[in-house]
Amino acid sequence: MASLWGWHTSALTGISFLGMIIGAVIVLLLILGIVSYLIYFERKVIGWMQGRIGPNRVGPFGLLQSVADILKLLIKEDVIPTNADRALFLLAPVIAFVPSFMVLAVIPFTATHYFTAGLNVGVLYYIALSSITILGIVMGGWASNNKYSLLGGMRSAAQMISYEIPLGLSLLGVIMLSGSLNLNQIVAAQNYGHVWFIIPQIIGFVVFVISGIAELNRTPFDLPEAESELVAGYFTEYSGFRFAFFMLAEYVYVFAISALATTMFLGGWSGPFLPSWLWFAIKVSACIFFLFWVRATMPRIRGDQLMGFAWKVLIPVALFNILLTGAVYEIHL
Amino acid sequence: MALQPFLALGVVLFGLGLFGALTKRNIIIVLISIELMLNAANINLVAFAHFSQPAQIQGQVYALFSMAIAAAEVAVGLAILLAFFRHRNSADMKDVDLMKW
Amino acid sequence: MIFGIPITGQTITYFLLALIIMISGVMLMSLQKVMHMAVALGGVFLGVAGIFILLGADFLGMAQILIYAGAITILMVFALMLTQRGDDTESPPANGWRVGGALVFVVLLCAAFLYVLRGTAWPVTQSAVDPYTQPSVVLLAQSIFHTYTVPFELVSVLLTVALVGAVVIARKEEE
Amino acid sequence: MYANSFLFVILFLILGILLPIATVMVIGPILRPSNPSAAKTSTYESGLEPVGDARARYNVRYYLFALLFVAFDVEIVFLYPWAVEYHALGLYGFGEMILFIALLLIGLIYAWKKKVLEWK
Amino acid sequence: MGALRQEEMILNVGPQHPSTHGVFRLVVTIDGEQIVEADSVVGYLHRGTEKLAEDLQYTQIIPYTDRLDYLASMINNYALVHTVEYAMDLEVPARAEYLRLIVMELNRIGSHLMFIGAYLLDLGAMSPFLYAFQEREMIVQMFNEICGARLTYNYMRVGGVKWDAPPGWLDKVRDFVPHMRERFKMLSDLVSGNEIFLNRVKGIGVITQEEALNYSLSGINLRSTGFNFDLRKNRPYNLYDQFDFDIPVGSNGDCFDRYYLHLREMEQSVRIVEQAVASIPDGPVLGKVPKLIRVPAGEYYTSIEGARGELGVYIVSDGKDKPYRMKLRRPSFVNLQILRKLLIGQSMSNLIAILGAVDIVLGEVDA
Amino acid sequence: MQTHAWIIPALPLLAYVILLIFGKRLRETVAATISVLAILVGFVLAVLVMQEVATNGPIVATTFNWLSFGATTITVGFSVTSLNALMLVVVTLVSTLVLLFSRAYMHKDDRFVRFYQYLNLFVFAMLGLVVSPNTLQFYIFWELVGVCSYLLVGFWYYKPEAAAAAKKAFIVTRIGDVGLFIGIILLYLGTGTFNFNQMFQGSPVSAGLGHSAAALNGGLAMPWFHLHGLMFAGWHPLFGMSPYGFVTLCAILVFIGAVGKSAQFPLHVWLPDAMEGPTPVSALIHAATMVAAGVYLVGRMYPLFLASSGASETVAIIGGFTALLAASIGLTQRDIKRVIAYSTVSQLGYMMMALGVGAYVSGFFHLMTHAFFKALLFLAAGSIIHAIDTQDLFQMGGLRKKMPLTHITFLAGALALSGIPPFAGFWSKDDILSATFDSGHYVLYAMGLLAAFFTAIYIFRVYFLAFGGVAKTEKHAHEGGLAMKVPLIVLAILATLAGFINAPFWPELGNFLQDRGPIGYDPGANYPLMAMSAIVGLLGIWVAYAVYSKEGRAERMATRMGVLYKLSFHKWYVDEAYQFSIVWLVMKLADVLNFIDRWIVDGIVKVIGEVAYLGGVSLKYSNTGQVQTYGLVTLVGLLLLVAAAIGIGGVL
Repeated sequence: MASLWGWHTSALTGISFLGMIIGAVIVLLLILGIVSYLIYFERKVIGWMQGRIGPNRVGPFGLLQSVADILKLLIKEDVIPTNADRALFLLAPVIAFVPSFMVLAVIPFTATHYFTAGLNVGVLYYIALSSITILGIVMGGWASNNKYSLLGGMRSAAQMISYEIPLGLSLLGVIMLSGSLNLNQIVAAQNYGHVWFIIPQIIGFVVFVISGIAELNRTPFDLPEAESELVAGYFTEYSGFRFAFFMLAEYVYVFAISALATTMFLGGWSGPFLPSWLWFAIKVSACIFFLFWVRATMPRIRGDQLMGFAWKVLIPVALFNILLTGAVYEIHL
Repeated sequence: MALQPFLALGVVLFGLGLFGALTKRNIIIVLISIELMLNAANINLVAFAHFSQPAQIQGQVYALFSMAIAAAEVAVGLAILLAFFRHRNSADMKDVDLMKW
Repeated sequence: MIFGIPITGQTITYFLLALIIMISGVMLMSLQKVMHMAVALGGVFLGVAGIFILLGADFLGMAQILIYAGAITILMVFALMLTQRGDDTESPPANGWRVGGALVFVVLLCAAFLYVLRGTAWPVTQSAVDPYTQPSVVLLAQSIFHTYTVPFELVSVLLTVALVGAVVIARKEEE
Repeated sequence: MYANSFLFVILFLILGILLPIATVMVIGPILRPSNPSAAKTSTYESGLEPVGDARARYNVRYYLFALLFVAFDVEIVFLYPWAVEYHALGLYGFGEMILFIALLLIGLIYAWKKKVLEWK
Repeated sequence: MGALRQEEMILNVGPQHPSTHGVFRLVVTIDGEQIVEADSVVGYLHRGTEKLAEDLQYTQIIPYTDRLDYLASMINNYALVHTVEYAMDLEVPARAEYLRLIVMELNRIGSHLMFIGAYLLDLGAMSPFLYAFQEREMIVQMFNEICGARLTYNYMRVGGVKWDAPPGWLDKVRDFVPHMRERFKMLSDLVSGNEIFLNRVKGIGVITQEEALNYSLSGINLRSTGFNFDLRKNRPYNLYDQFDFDIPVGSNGDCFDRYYLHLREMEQSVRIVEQAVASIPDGPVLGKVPKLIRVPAGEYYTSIEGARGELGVYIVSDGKDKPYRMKLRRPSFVNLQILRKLLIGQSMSNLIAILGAVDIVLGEVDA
Repeated sequence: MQTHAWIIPALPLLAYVILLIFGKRLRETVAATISVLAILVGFVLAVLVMQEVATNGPIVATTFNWLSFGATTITVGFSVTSLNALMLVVVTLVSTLVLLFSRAYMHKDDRFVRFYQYLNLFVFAMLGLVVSPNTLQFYIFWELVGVCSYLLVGFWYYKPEAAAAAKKAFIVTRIGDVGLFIGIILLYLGTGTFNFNQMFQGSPVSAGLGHSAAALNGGLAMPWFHLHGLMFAGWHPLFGMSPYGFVTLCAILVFIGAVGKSAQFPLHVWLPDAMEGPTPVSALIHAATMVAAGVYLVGRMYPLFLASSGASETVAIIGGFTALLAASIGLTQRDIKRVIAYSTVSQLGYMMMALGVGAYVSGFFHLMTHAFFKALLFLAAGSIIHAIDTQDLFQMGGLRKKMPLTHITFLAGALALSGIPPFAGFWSKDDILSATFDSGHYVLYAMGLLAAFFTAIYIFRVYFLAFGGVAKTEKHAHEGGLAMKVPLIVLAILATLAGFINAPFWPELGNFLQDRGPIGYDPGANYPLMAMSAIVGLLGIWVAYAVYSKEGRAERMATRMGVLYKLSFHKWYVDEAYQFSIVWLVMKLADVLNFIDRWIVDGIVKVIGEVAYLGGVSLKYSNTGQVQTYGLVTLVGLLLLVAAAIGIGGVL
């Protein structure tokens, strides 16, 4: 099997190319499964937190609920509004979804990097790719030619660009400590140093979590989709599987940002006794659970406060964190 | 691969941008066209960096600086456009025929 | 070997990327709706990013995506939304002779450049895919922060000035 | 091989594009009905006919935020190599970056003072 | 060049919109995200209750009142029967009065719980809604036991109530009191101190006392401005003058005060219920009332403190068994009028906070 | 410490920038404190540097590349030699005191902060000049010094005299600068370098100047001179001149620069006029900074002068003549500052003379002592002016009682200037005279001695007129504040004692400056000559006492002297001579040129202009304002250029 996964170390051959394809397809299938059950998980978790049961009708414990939902979306009529800009309306979900899936290419899921592209610019790759999703969202909102959609799309974009900056800045401390943008090496650095970066980078982690949630457009930063104001935000006009792809993108990002948090701050796949993928799964699950927990707890923040928070609080704090890390590094070494 | 294909690509992209800058009516599109021309220049820089012997990083550094400058240029250019739009209620190159408005 | 060009992964990638760039570019020039042009613009930027990566400048490629495909495109879109009127299609050109003239002369200029390109004896190098012994980020950092310190600081001056200037210009009406 | 990593990324890109195409354009039409009607394809506006065009001009504030974003995005691009190489740059690099950040902060503070960051 | 385009955009919020709690239509003109004009359009739920009443005997009108403020049907029932009893000068048995008081206050709690849950849901917090519903469910369950309905109770009759409380029902109510007290603390902990929540509601939608009076607001909207006016104290009806309770008032007249008064008012209601359950006498639940109720000719108006303000019933009778004309003073409808004033100049997200806090029920608005 | 010597000039620059940024918002005290502190710290550093140079020897210049073109790289940086170190100490010390003094002198001036800005910039320029490692950087600071002098002399620009004086100072020194610049360029062409180090590499005396440690060891590895044979490395026949001729030419050109800056005959006319500036400025210009720059330049280029006896003779003769001329003018001037100004010119003449006859150490010794007592005299004069508000000697009198401190300190300065043992001036001036005598320049010696006699007369003339007799004005004279007193006291002490640093029995300064081997002459103690100069000085004091201690005698003396008095009083008519020769000539030439310019050149231009205008009018209608059309036309032009480039086969 070594040659199947040999593309990491040697030139490409037919068999290793096959391995590569297999790896990518596995990740795709895995992510589809994960996302389906992420939604189930979310509904269950929030249900429990709110003293409800959550889905329990389709299949045992409602486990097939997501499957049912997907099927329902798949067989739903594909409605394209007359006033919409047809080309962009069709393109927008794809633009939004593809980057969300692509960012997973650099996440080190396991100690063996079969499913991971060890890019030397991994962190930047994540940030750069995820910024393209914003374009998809704006396009979707604009193409719908619906006021709620457009307002939601604009808000969404304004929010995501504002929080992308603290997100990017909050990771800098980790990069300074590990000296690499390669996610594999960042995990290795945490392994080697025997300390998860969450400890020296606690400020960065907090900023990361907050801006990460905002990037995901999740509570308490879910303004763009604030159903009480904007109905469903930028995907108001979307239905069926196009809607599904927006949702999919969102939940893939939930997974991806948790995976990124795990990798950057929580030591990635490293951990004693258990196999590496399990450690990774545990940590990611914990992160995801945290996101759900927040959703069940918080009300929604208001637009002006939201933007102000990013620029007036998070960015200065993140910059301060960089300087602090730099200064401590200088003094320490 | 050789250097020429990349330079040729740069030329074509530059030509497209130039054409757009000279003919498009919407000021934003003209700005976009200028971005294309800058990108073409960046391709050349990086290509030269790659194909010089030994490989030089300077070309990439220049390209990076050029991106920063492009960002500043777009920001100010669009701001001027907004000011123009506010006064003339138009974003048409045709209406940009005075130094002051 | 097709037309004397060896078929390798690199050349295939090059041609695909060149195709993306050119198709997007031509669409950019020919589409009617301004917003569609913005999307085509994203295509060009991404293609150029691919070319950068092909040339071993992976960091630059990512920067291209982040700054151009991410930030500048969004900025353009926002500007479009601020200035749009109605359906906002690109108006037909003001005068036809200029378009024709531009087309002819631009083609001529490109032809001249390509002619020069062909005629010049470029250093013949068969470079490896990984031309750098270190990640390009590290090399870039060493170069920027040692050799190009002053330009680097000037970038921040430039950005600040652009920021302030743009804010002043764009905000005028609210005072 | 390092370049193979990018091939892997390209595979993700292809799969990412194929999935929507496969589901929406191939499987979808087989499974789902298609009988659009004027009522179905009208734009949603709380159950009424929309008043005016949705694509009205937007507040300049959005643009200003995008502007800040572009500036800081460029800053991030310069900060990342710096962070990677920080251990080797030492105090000199630290000073460089303090200056860099301080200058950009001036811009931010200016925007702050000009109330650009207030979202009314 | 074409016509100059305004930067403003007209947006219909409602009638089919998630945050209007029914079919309420708000036509807002926004500039960016700022509201420059807000025009409320009502009537989507209009059923002509007042007109229908002219063809109905008084007892037949009672089910229609259920559908006014469908969150507080008991109180609506009482408003009608109270006016009729007042017009006919009827004596109501004590136990009936006690039962009425208990269900009214319980209903007030239920209604306020609903407000808090829905309001928080509007502001993006899911969980408080469901927590609030747990207690509301208990109340609804109790109503179900006493009158057989969960929403439209049709419980009261002229001269008393339809059924006596089933065995053990009063014990349930008694047990409910301490439970409810506990839950207040929890709700308070969960919501009242949440920084995000406070940021969204403090200082938003401020009504001054003068405005409140000019717009003839009542209920919590009025009391949030610091004006102490509650019909249960100011013009006591039923047995309210026999019980010990306070009228909480606000000070700032903002959304937070309105939210907080709902919470405080429920505590007082619990107090009343506690006292009433402890001292409820035995006896009949329906007084001596003629089979066919005829209100003596004349004009009669009484008002009570509904869940949302002064709920008044005005009856013009020509002495027949049907009212010649009936008019309802619906507090939601009156309170709604200040909305435009509150909204102009605010952002879209404040729209939700303000609209939610004014606390309207569409059934009552449209009647 | 030496490696941090760049901090010394950087400090006043920093102070300048701070004052520039905060400008008028600063309170006077704050501005003064910042400035004084900056230079005071510089002084402390300079002392440390000097001490280190004295113990460890100088370092090689520290340079950074600035510009590269072709094979030449222009560098910037700083270097420390023993001469530099001495200059740093003197400049910072005097500047500190002058800046402190200005605090009181300029009090309540509207542009107080501006004044301090200029002073800081001035000091920065001078210090930068001192530490420059190459001629180009030297020249830049040299010009900066000139600019600052312009700003400072013309500080009270609303006074027409001040404005004129500023202009004069600027223009006259510019004449010298042109010579210097040509000299620098010629030296570059000859040696291929701007660096002092490399320029004089291998020169027998370069080691002594601390130019290069390598040169000392390497000896003649890369000889600029072949022993005394004067051969350029890589020499190629330039302008058809012999190497000796070339060196002489360069040296003379460089010296012209020094003549301008150091106010030597015939370019001395600007300095006395520069009195129109505020007195602290005069003190600074005269004592430590600007005029010293010329002397310093000659010292820095000393190998050049040593290599050319013709050039050194020129220097010596000009110096000696200037010394005598200026001293004689000083005898009769009525303006107190003007007298001291001519005294400066005269003393600079001494220094030049010393350098010219090869007495390198003596020249710089005198530079140092002169800096102290001249600053003292100026500040004392400033104190007087501050107190009674006049500069006319004949309006003064009787200040001995009213201003005892000023009196004492002025007396110390006057004695030092007159060369009365044991005051500082005695040792240095005597050194110069001895060296002149020893080197066989007897005529120059005689001129020097006569000048010394005059010196004693004029300075004590001032003394008796100002302090003796009775008061002639109603003004209530009083001493200035602490800020005025402290500098006076410090300088008085220095003027009294500084001479011992190079006394014949304790030649510390000589050893310090010549730590890499002897440079030029260093005459031993010649006691008869010492006695001679002391006697001459005392004689001069006696004459002054005789003439000026009593009313009326001076007038009688003046009439008796007749023509001589007139000549002296009118400064030997040098200004007038300029007026009637050069200025007249230039004016006539200008008239001719004006005619040509106005009617012929302008005529042609106007015709062209009209043509262009008509063309423009006709083309105006093609300018639609459509940027894209312009772009298209530009593109066509570009295309043509590219086509042309391809046609001729490339442009590179």
